[in-house]
Amino acid sequence: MDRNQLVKWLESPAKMGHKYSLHAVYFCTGCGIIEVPPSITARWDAERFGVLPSASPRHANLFLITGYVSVKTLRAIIQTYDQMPEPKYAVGFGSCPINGGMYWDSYNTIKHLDKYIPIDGWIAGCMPRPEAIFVAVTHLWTLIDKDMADGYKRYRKHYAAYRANQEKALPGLDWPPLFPLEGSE
Amino acid sequence: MTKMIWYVLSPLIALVVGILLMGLSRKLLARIHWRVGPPILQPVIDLIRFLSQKSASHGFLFDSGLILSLAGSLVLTLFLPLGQYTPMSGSGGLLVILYVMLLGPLGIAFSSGGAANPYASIGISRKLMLAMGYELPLLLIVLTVMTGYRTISIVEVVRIQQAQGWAIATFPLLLSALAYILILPAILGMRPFEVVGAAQEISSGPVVEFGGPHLALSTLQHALTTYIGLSLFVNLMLGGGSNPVFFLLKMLVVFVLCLCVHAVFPRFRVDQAIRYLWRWPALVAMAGLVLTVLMGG
Amino acid sequence: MVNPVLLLAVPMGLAFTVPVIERITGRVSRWVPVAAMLFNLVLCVRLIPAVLEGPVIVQLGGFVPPFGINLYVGPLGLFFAGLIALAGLVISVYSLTYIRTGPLARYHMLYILLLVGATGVALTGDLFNLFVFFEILCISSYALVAYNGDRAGLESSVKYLIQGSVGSSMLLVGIGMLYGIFGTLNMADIARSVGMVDQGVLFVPLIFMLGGLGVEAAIFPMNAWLPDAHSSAPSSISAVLSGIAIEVGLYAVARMVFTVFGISDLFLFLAFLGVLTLLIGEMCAFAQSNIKRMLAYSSIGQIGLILFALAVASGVTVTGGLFQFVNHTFSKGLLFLSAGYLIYRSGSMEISSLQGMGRRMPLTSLAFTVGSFSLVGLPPFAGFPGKFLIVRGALERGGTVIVVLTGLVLLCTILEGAYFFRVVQALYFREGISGGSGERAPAAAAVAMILLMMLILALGAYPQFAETFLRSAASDLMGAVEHVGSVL
Amino acid sequence: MTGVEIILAAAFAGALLTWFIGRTSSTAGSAFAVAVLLALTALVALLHGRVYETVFYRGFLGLPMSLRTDSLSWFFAMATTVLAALSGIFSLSYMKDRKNTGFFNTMLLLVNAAMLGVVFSGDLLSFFIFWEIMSWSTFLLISFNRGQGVNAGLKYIVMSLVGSMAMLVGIGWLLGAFGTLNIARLSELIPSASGGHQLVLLLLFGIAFGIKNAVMPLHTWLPDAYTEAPSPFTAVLSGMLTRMGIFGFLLILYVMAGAARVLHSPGSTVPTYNVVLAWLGAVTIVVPTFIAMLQNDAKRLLAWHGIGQGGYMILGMAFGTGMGLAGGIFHTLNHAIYIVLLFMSVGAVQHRTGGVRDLNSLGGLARKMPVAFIGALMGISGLIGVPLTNGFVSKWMIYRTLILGGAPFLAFAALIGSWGTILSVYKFLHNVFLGQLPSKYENVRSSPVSMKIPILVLSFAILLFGILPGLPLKVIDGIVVSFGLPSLDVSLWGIASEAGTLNTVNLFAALAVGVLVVLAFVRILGRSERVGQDSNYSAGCGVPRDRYNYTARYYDPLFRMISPYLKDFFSTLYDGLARGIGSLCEAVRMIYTGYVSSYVMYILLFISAMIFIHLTWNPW
Repeated sequence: MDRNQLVKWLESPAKMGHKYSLHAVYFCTGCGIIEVPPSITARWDAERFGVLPSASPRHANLFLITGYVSVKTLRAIIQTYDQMPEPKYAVGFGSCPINGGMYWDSYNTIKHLDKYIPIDGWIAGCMPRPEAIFVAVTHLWTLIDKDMADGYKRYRKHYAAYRANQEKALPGLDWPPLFPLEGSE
Repeated sequence: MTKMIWYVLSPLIALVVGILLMGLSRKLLARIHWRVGPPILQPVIDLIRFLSQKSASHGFLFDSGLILSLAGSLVLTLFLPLGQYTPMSGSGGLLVILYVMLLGPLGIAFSSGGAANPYASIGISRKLMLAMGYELPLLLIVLTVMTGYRTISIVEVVRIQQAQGWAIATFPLLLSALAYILILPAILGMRPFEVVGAAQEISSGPVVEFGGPHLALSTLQHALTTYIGLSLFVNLMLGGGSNPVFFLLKMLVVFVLCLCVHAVFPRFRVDQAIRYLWRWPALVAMAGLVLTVLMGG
Repeated sequence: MVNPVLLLAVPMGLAFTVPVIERITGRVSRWVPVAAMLFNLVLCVRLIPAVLEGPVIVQLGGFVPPFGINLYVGPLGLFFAGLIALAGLVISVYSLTYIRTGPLARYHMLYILLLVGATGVALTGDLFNLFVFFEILCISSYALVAYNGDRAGLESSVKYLIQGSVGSSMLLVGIGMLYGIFGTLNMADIARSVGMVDQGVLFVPLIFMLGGLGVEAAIFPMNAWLPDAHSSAPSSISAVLSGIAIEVGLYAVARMVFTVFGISDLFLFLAFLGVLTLLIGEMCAFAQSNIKRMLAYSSIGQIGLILFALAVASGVTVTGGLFQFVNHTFSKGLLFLSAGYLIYRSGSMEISSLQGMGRRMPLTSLAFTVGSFSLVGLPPFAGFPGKFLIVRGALERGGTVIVVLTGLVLLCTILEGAYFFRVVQALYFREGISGGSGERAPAAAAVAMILLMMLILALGAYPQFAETFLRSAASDLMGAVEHVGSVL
Repeated sequence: MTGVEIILAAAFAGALLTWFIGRTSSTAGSAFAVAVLLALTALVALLHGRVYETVFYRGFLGLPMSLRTDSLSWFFAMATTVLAALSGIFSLSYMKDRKNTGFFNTMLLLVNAAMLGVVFSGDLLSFFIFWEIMSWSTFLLISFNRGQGVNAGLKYIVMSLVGSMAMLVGIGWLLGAFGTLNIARLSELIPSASGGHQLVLLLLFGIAFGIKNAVMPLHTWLPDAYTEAPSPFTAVLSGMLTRMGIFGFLLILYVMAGAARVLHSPGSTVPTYNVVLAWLGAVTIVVPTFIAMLQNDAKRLLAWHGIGQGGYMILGMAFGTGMGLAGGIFHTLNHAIYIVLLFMSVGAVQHRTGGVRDLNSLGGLARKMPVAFIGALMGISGLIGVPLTNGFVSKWMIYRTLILGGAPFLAFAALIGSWGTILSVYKFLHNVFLGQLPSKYENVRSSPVSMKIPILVLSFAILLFGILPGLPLKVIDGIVVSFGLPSLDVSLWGIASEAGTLNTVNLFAALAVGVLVVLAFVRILGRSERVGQDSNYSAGCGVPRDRYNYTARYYDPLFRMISPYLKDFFSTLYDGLARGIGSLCEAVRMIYTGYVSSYVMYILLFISAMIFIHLTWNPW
């Protein structure tokens, strides 16, 4: 562990903690999840980066949406994201979450995931290989260093807008708003 | 004066050792799995992250249960001889230890009951059933030790062992030691007895609703539980230690042995676990007790 | 000093005036039994001091015993006379309103005659005289059992008649044999010379008399008439029958065995017989769903208990037995009286139909509860001292057989408890038709029941009073020699 | 008129008056009842430290009936009256909108008076009389709730009649043997009696007290009775009334048979008796505790624990060393406190949820009824024996006695019993108060004040006696000394003795400090937002209302393993016995055929048979 690392640790331990212990919720709806098991097992061993699969969103601070998002799974995505403790980072994995990918003209897939929850980074490709996950993680580190991984702040700030989008996509949204709506625009 | 110091020192040592053991276990596990694995200090990093996060609280019971359990485990470390130092030697001995050992699980149970999450409830019910499973032989073992050495004070037990040789080396107690080794993974919550925090079925059971500081507390509590389980074994069976260093070394050895089992075994269902625990370890422990009674007279 | 003969003469005279009074005015006639029994009661109380000094012997017609008939008014006899008078008084008060229909004059006449017969049996010192009074008692009770005039009453009355007359003839045969042996019928005379005769010869008349009296005393197996008779008679009569009639029968048996024959070899057998009667009575009562039959069977059980107590024949147990006489008279009387009105209101004798009566007839239900608690022998009711004395005496007397029998007796108590508490629960704790109030028992019945409850509680709380008198009664019963000495 | 007589007179008169006042207005009656109970508590408290005996009635068959008071009687009387008073306060609102409140209050007072009579009676006759009054008034109260309560009451009264009859035989026999029933005299006479006599005596009385205290083969009345009785009375019943059995055992063993002296002397049968008793106690601990785990009715679950905890008292009491005895007696008090508390909490829940006791249909009530929850929490902590609650101290004493007394197997039974307790009581707490709150209990109101007061008082008592066990142990030490055993050196915070001391205060201090440390730590670092029960991890799907709770078959795997071995064998046995007797009676009834011919035949047969016997064997 070199010196400036040590300095960083001393000046902002919390940030370093968020960097180096990314416990991830993998959202296993799409084909993308195929890439996750190799990445967390002996071949690529994500744990050396401190990335660990976690069972409950309450433990996690990294949300990896692997694969396309249908209207039905959107609600689950939103709820899971809401339940993660802040600060939290959401990463879309593969081209489907970005723009629908090969389902671009399907009536039942969400084309712009970031209209509903804030996304801190995208991993392009269909499929991206496990190394891409690590690239994303290292990028996320730099973003966290520069305080640019601020999706959760944006979510708080513009919650009213996000909530509106969510309600538009999912008529009859049956859970109370996470934050007071009037405070945010 | 030194006694006063140890009132503070032994809980701290317990915490540090527990956390280091956790880190070690992750590293060692990774090596056994032919991986690089995280740095040894990974649990510390995790803890820092948890503590710096916001968490969702399910109400008073949810918080207080955790606090109670951690406090109970901290207090318990005061009763366990660390080398030759035992801050609270004169307060009820092994029986109190057996009972204070309850506070940890009970506290967790209360707080995850307050979480109102069925996964947590299932985890707790498994935890209690498993405890029922290993307490039966454990109680037999502890009773054997107390009967064999004619005392209920663990300090006495350690002293006698220092004088007359370890319990594991003397005959009737050997059986109890054997039984203890058989149930030790269950006490430490390691595989093949990892039913409680089964991440895959019940999304890590009792701690499912803990996030941020709550998760940190429960992690610390888990670390302490590991420390306590090992230290009880070392004190009862391996003659404690003439000084803390030896004591911790013995602990380390035992822990590594358990890790090897942990690394290669799959998991029992809870009823299989109870069946196992109530069969062989219990029988061996019972035999130990009977022999002790017969020979000790 | 008043003459004890009046105990018999006055009521009997009154009994025969009842029809006359009925002719003149119908409304007074029902007060006659009350008056008669009141008179008897006062007389008994007046007699107590004299009797406690020594038994009063009355020679009828001035003939000296053994040639003449004599009344023997010892503590025991007086005790029975008083008991009969008291119970008779209470029950007659009850029947003032309870008996409304039917030939009232005959009812009251027969009622008095029944009691007179009982009193006579208790007081007489002459065997044939005893037989006569027995007949008075029996015949009047045959008639009274059928008083309701319904089918069941007639049938059971006939059954009672048949068995009773068989019993009486047996008794007569026994008396005849005795006369053949001794040439006298005076109890004291026989008792004096009983020692000179071979026991073997005496046995057969004894058995005949035992069988004869056993019918009236409802000793197993001669008691088959009792359940029918008691359950189909009007409740007041049932109360008299099981409160007085069978007890008098048992008294006669005791007289025979203790005083006249003085055969102590038979006691163990009698104890067996008593426990057998107790067992069978309680078991049958346990199996009953008809409340009056249940009470009747429990009377059999009580008779068995008392027979056991007398047959153990230690001072304490006999005292306990006599105490149990009192308790049984009062408790069973109370039970029958209250059951009478419970049945009258619910219109059925089934226990199940009495559910929820505790709410509709509080006083009557309370009376039933007190009676049953007392009969089971729970403190602080009258049943407890008697049972306690019996158990204590039996255990003091010792002997494996007696101890075992005592154990059986207590087992029977448990059975008794089981079925009585069942009824109490039915009264209070089972949901039934909760009719409004205003259908409570009439004043006369209430007075009678309250009086009996008072007596039961008083006896239970302060048994000393009764016990002192009963101890002398017991010694009177057991002391054949004194009897002989005092008469002749 | 001495203090004891005044107390008893007041108790019985109070019961009577309550009846009459209750006739006029039920509320006034209840208020009066509570007043009487409180007054009795004060009177009994005044009796502290007095030791004397007084004859109060000579009118019973020439046997003087006397009352006596000493540390033992005072201890039990105090516990009885206090708990009865609290139950009375509790019943104020519990019984308010019910029928026959007057009857209930009267019987409650009567039971209380009878219990006082039992503990104060100075001779066995009055002991028996009060005992019987206690039994039948209890019977009336158990049946009070109608329905199943009727059968429960019948079961209770029949079993307790069995016990009473056994006791009656014992008493009559004592009277025959020694000519007196005065306890003080008997305590001089009985030890001189032969071993066989002592054994018979102890057995006879043991049956009575064993039934009352629900020792294992004689326990079957208890679950139904506790379950069906109205909750305020269940509190009394479970708290002190059942423990009159323990009092009786103490009386017969230590006061009369002088077990403390003869226990370790050869030639006496008392030791063997005690060993058997201790093993019965061990069985009584283990089996009911595990049966309790399988119950789904809150009161029934607690009732089975009532049996199991009785085993601890028997165990400590029968083992007979000073500390074991003290532990047993102390456990009697502690058990009374927490079981009463638990039944009160259940009663409060029933009161608010409309009589629901089913553990599978409740849940999450901690938010709605915090006080009841605190009561239940403290109660189960005491029941388990969590350190710093009163149950811990007494259990510790018992364990220590057993282990150092060289009875590790008994100790094992006791310990495993405690661990079984944890499982079942956690299930109780979780299924009633934790987990998701069903929507039908959304608007359950908090328990009324008259329920809160006793619950809070008892919760406080649990902590107090857990942290400063010296307070009651001083009195208990007096009792133990009065039995002729050496005094334990009791300090305010526990017991200092060789080979293992107990010091609850520094334990408490340590735990408090620990809690404070952690609390500070959390307050500094932890910032948490309060979320409702709907915001729960449910794999992304919304939480389904009323269906997101894990209560039914809480320990299913264990259940499936052990339930085949945990049939209540004795209860089935007794029921079979009862049925057998019933059918036997039906058969016997057939003797009375209804045909007069056969009746006459009986008469003739009797006479002829007698004569035949006479002529053939001539036995007479």
